[in-house]
Amino acid sequence: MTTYFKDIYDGIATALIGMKVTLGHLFVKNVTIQYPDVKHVLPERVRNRLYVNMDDCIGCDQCAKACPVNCITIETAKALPDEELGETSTGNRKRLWVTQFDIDIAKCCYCGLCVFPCPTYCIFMTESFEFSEYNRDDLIYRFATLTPEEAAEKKANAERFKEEQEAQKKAALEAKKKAEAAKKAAEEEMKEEEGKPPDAGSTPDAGKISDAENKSE
Amino acid sequence: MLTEFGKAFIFIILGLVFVALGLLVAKLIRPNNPTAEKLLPYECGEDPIGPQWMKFNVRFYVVALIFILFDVELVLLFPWAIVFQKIGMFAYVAGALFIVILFLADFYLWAKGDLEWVRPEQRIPRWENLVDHAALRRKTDANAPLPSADARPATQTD
Amino acid sequence: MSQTLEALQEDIAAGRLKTDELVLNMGPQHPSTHGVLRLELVLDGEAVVKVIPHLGYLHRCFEKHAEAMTYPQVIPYTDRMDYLAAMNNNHGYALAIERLMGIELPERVEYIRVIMAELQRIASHLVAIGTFGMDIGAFTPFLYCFRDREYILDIFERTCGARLLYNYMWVGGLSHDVHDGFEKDVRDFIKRFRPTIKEVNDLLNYNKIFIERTANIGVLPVDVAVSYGCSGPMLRGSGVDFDLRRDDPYSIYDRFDWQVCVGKGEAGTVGDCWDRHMVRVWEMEQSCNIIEQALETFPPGDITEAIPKRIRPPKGEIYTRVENPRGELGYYVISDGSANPFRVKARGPSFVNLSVIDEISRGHLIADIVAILGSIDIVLGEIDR
Amino acid sequence: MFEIGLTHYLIVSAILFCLGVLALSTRRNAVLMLMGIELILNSANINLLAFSRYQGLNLHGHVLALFVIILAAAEAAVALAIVLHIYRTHHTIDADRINALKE
Amino acid sequence: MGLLDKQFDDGNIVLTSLEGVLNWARLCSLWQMSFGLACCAIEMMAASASHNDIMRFGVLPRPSPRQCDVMIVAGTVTLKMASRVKRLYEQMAEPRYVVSMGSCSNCGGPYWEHGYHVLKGVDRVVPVDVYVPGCPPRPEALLEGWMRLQEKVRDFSLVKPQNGKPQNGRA
Amino acid sequence: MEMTILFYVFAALTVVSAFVVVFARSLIYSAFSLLFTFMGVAGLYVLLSADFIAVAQIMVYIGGILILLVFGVMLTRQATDVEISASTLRIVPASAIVWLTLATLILVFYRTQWTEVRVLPSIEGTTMELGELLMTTYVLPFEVAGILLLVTVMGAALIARRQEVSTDV
Amino acid sequence: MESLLQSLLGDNLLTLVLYCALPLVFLLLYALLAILGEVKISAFMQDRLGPMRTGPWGIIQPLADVLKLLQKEDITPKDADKFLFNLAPYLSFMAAYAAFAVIPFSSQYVGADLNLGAFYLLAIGSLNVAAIMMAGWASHNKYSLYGAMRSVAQIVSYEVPAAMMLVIVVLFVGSLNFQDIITAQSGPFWNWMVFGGPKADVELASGEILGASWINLIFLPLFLASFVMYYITGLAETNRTPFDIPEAESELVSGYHTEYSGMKFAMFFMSEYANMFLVSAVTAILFFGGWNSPFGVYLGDMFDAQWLVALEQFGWLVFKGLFFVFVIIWLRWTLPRLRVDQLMYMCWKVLIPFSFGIALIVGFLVVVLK
Amino acid sequence: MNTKDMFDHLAALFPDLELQLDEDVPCIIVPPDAIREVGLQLRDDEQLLLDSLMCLSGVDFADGTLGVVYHLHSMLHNHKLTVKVVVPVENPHVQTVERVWRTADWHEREAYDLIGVIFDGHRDLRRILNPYDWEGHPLRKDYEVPEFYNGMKVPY
Ligand code: SF4
Ligand code: SF4
Ligand code: SF4
Repeated sequence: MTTYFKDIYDGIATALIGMKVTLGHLFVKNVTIQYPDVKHVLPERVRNRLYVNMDDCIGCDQCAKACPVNCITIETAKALPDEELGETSTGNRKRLWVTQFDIDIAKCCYCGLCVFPCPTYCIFMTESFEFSEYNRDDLIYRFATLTPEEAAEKKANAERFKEEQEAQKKAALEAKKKAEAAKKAAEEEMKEEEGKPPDAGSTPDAGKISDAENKSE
Repeated sequence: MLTEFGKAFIFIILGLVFVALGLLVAKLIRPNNPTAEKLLPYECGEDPIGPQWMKFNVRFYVVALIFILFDVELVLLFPWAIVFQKIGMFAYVAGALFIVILFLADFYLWAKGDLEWVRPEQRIPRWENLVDHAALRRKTDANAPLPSADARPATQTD
Repeated sequence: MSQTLEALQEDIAAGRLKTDELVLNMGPQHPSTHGVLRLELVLDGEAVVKVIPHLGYLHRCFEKHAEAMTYPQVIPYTDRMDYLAAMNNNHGYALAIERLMGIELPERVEYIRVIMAELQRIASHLVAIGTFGMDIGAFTPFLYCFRDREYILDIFERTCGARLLYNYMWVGGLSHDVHDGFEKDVRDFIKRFRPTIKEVNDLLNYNKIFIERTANIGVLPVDVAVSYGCSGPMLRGSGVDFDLRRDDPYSIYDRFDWQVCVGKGEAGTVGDCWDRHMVRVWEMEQSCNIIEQALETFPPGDITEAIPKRIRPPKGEIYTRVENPRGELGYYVISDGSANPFRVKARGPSFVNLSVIDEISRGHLIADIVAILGSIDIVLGEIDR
Repeated sequence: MFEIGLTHYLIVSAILFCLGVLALSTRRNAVLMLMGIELILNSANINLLAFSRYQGLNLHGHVLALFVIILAAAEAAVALAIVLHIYRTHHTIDADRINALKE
Repeated sequence: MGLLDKQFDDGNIVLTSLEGVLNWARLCSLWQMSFGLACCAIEMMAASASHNDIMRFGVLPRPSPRQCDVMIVAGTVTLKMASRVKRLYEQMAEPRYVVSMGSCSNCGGPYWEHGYHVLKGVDRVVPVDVYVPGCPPRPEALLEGWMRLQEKVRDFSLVKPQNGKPQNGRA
Repeated sequence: MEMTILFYVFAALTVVSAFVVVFARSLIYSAFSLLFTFMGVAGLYVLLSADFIAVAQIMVYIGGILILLVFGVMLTRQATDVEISASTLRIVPASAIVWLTLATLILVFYRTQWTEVRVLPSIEGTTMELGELLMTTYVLPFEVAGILLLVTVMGAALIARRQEVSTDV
Repeated sequence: MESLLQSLLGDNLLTLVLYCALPLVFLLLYALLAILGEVKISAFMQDRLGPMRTGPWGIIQPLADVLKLLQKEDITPKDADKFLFNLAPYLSFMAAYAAFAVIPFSSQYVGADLNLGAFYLLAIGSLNVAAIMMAGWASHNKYSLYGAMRSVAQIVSYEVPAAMMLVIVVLFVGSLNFQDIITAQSGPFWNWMVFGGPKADVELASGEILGASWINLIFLPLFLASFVMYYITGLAETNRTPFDIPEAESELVSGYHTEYSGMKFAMFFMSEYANMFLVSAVTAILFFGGWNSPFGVYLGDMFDAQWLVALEQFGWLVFKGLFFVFVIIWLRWTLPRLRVDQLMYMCWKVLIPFSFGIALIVGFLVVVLK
Repeated sequence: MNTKDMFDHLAALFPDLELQLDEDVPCIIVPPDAIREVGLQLRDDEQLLLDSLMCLSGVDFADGTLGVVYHLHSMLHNHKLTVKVVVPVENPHVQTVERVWRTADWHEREAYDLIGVIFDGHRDLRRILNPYDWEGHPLRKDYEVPEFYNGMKVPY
């Protein structure tokens, strides 16, 4: 019997306590940040959309290798010896034309793993997170600065150069058997630096080239 | 003119008319595009399993059953409530008797458990093994002696 | 214990099941299954005869991914297992690989890890408490909890840039050192947070209706809990004084003075929903204590010095476990000496805790199933992986 | 026909009564038979009230009707309890089938 | 056949203003289906929590798809779940919209390569109106996506489109 | 005039829905059309200036008996008896007799010279007087009704309970 | 009011229809306000803002909602019983609106001045029960049916204590007519039922107040308790928290209207909100003096303008009603919900015995003291 | 007790069984058709009392064998043990321990689902994570992702 009345009392009393709490909050300042008008101040380390500063990129493919989701596609073409690509701001010499540098931001998991290995600090995460799209393909960001024609040309150049070198090599091989071993080693080194051999089958989507520029305001 | 009930009747009609109007306007605007899948009953996205008909919980029925009798008694109480001041003690006693009877009915149902919701015996699951629960609870007390082997519950294997 | 259709039919044959029982689906889209769990409820009237959980609606093939990735690349995927406790998931995985490789961590890293893990525990418990309240029908506490959780996320965001999935604890170190003003932020948070606990207590935990709804519901006795391998608040709610942070110590938890909270059956029986819920509430306070102590002795140092250049653990295998907000999170890692793990199996606490639902919910009403499920506090990402 | 009189009510009640009887005699579902009974009781009530209005039965008719309603409720409660009982034991509420089951 | 079923060859003032009002009502009162799948769902919850409060946009979560306008696919859609997502979408009353939130539902996200059990993009089963990128998208990103959706609704026209683009809000 | 129209409205409502009750294919339709019968009858009561009874009718019949009947239909519903088995054999003789009765009744009503004594209830409504009657002349039935209901509650609960015990366990 | 309309339009049916349509106008406006109130109040209680972007501070949000619902497709599921499925919203709203007939909005306006107003209100409520049953059954969906059955059992059970509370007030006042009940409480607020009922007219200066009021002091706790209980039953009858298990999202998705979409859903929504006001208004009428001004005086009386008095009275009633609606909303965002068996426990084992007890005591006191 | 002691203890108890001790890991390797018996002993033996199965994992060793690894822990004694069962991939039958430790129920279903170890005597050996009509065991090293599932394209 006492529990019966105690239960009733408890029910009413605790309900009143709860009501007091909620009523109090009626007069507490709300915490809402009114998004489009007021924006949350993002901390500097915030990890949102990736951006690649193509001026600094040496096309080393480190970022793509580090990415767990494989959403970075890099294609490079070796520059001809007479082409001067300049230096990055960190002082690295550029030796490769980056013919394609696509980040499928739709796949990206914003883990930031690609940012750390970059030798020139040219791939980094920005503050911008407002880039919803009506079309999924618009979420593929193409950072390569070359136009498709240029890219094709560079690729062809590299191809040709390679062939020439191969031819030279052959000639040299026949001519000089002595230095064979040493030379081959050097050649091998070259190849390694070249990274992935360019894939002639895929050409970058026309008209999308400058999108990346437009989008990163 | 109509009586007051007539007005109440108009209220009823108006209620109907309002709904009809609302639905009519909606009908003029809304799209209508039924597809087979859309017309399936909603069941959290799953295929509905088994009949949509469920076994009816008898308790609801019993509640309705009891309610109907209380309902009738209430019907009788209303005329009593408005006249008893006029008549006085006698009416009070008559009505009070009636309420007491109601009380008894409720109390009877209560005592007999008819108002309990059918809650099948809550089975506290048991899975005996050699773990000594008391010891587990006392584990913080490192010096507590472990209970002897025979104090442990019987082993259940299968 | 789940049952097949044949088993059901068997039951019918044996007369245990009356033919006019009804099967009701809860989920996969259901407000109270906390994600995409599907429970098939066999009902007799409103009472539950059997609960048949169907998992896998969020099976994202974590283990397959782990085999295809290098060791550091797995970490973002561990984040996504128990997405409410990403820090703790990172922690467990990093710990496993570190132990496999025999890496000694700098002091500062350990401290930061503990603080982060405890903050994450609070954040995770806040979600658990809030959603549990929502299951019982109280919406407001949920928002209060989320409001305070947001402050924790702010701290995380300032430190590592992400709000939910951090990829913060790396093998041998951390991705970033804490931000400037971290200590102040955390202290502020704790100061701000303690009153919220009281508020939620007033509004929800000691509310008569709430107690009525959760006390004596879904009682999980100790033996069942142990046999089912339950862990975390689930096990402690049943009165077992067992916490990996103390009983299988890792990191530097043994340096702090804190208490393991256990259910005492204050409102009903030991091991009921209310106990499990309250263990979480109390644990939040304990976490605050740990954090405060850690901040007192927070050492300076370099956080990246122990990060190996190449992560190739020697051939071998290891099983490590850490105390997640939900319980014991175990990683079983086999290494074949290459850059990719040979096999990573994650033993998620929710996966194991959920398996007991059928045992503890028989004979309850539908509404109680909601309460029981809420008190187990599952995260589907970790159950289905 | 414009002036509504006693006869009109009586006719309505007669129709209701006959429909009730029809339900009772042709349909064999116990619940439906119960509905038939309710119809009959209603028709009786119409009569009672009509008489009290047009035949000077006055409020006594009302009181009677009130008691009829009470009885109807009590009858429905008990009858449906019995129906429930029958259903649980025989798994049907078809009067014919119940008879058949009894034999 | 209601008004919204029809397509007019050319619009007039009445039609366009009516359409404007109707679109306004729709975009201001997009009710959301409370339906979370994975990690993104937590950020979706955060978006409706006090700090971001998606309700400011007139969003009301409804549990039943019959009363919802927008389905936010927040999280990884697995093959097992895909048919359910499709059904839930089908069971929503038109006009209805889909917001795909997060990498996973955009295209499989981190699971696109090795995820044998992950659907690579929810757009393979339901038509998506807005893709919100992120893993998970910040609550604000969802709000931004929401505003994009509102723009899309605002542009809905009863007049037959000239460029042959499909109308939004219809299957 | 209004009275006349309303009478026909209510009478039609009553009779038509009562027809549906008896002849509907589905039991649930019978049950729900009973709702309209009761409403029609309540309307007729109002026309007969029996306001209290009319409201009581709605309260008891619709709020109570109807709900109970619907519950009864649901409870006893089986996959097979959505369509009610009406023994067709009996329909013919039964309905013949019933229609005959009806014809006779109507004939009798028409033939009888009713001496109409119109006693219009007071403007105040009938409740007061009804209450007074209940408290004076009918006080015994009033109490008996109470007892009756008590007994019914007990009986109904008993029956309902007993079968639960017998089949549930 | 009626005479005013008659003088304007003449004594015909149109007048009457207009007269009866007035509460409908009010109801519509109120519904918009209440929907907005619900979201706004809940938002502020949760440190949020609620709708902000539809009009200034989101004040025309409900309008957008209604317009949107007008455009929503109306789905009738394949297996549903089409006729009953479509009929149910009619019945539901009809029941809600019919109940408004007896709500006196002022001393000069009451839709239908029925002598058994309170009783009529109870009776018409049962139509709503039938509608819910119908909706649940016709949807052919498990959640709907469960929701409907729970709802029906709940409303039906709580009707008993609700009716007993009415009986208690009627015992005291001796009339079922709402206008009478309100008039009985006229005068300043201490004459309201919740403060122990009308006091004898005592001059303030004479110092006899105490002497005359000790009776009321006895009644005060009784009526206070009945007020609380009536309000609780009101919550239950409108399926509001903590009694919202029929629509409990976390269990039954959305109860009996799970399958309803578009305008039909809106109708259920409307009738729910209408019922909310109804319960609040009746609470105000029974225990808080209805349209009586708490000060016992009206501005209109000073200027001798009846219309102003009527308006003021209307304002007071609406104010009181809205206040109780606010409390309903407040409770909703504070309390968790009960379970179905606890709900029945509360009704049959707490409210009903208590209400019987109070009725007995009040009756006794009335007979002895009056 | 360390693994070595436990092994000695068990070897003494089960002289007929070919228990092996793997010193590297360290763990005890148990024949697949004895695991249940051994498991019961492990659970109930006074000195072992390994009442809690922390984890049960299926492994494809990629050398023609599949394995099941049991990680055990004693709540009372606070010691751990790893037990392994190795079976050939063509005939991956292992005794179930579902009734020794209840938690093994779901773990075994998972191992069956992902690796394809068949647990004899399990009362409800269905797939648990993948759909019931899924084909193949995804965590096998030689698993190939299907092209289509239920009409939905699986690869990107
Ligand atoms: S952030 Fe992570 S997922 Fe995204 S591109 Fe970089 S490494 Fe890949
Ligand atoms: S790591 Fe840096 S430099 Fe190398 S390819 Fe990537 S962005 Fe370019
Ligand atoms: S997109 Fe990222 S956060 Fe969202 S569900 Fe997928 S993995 Fe989780």
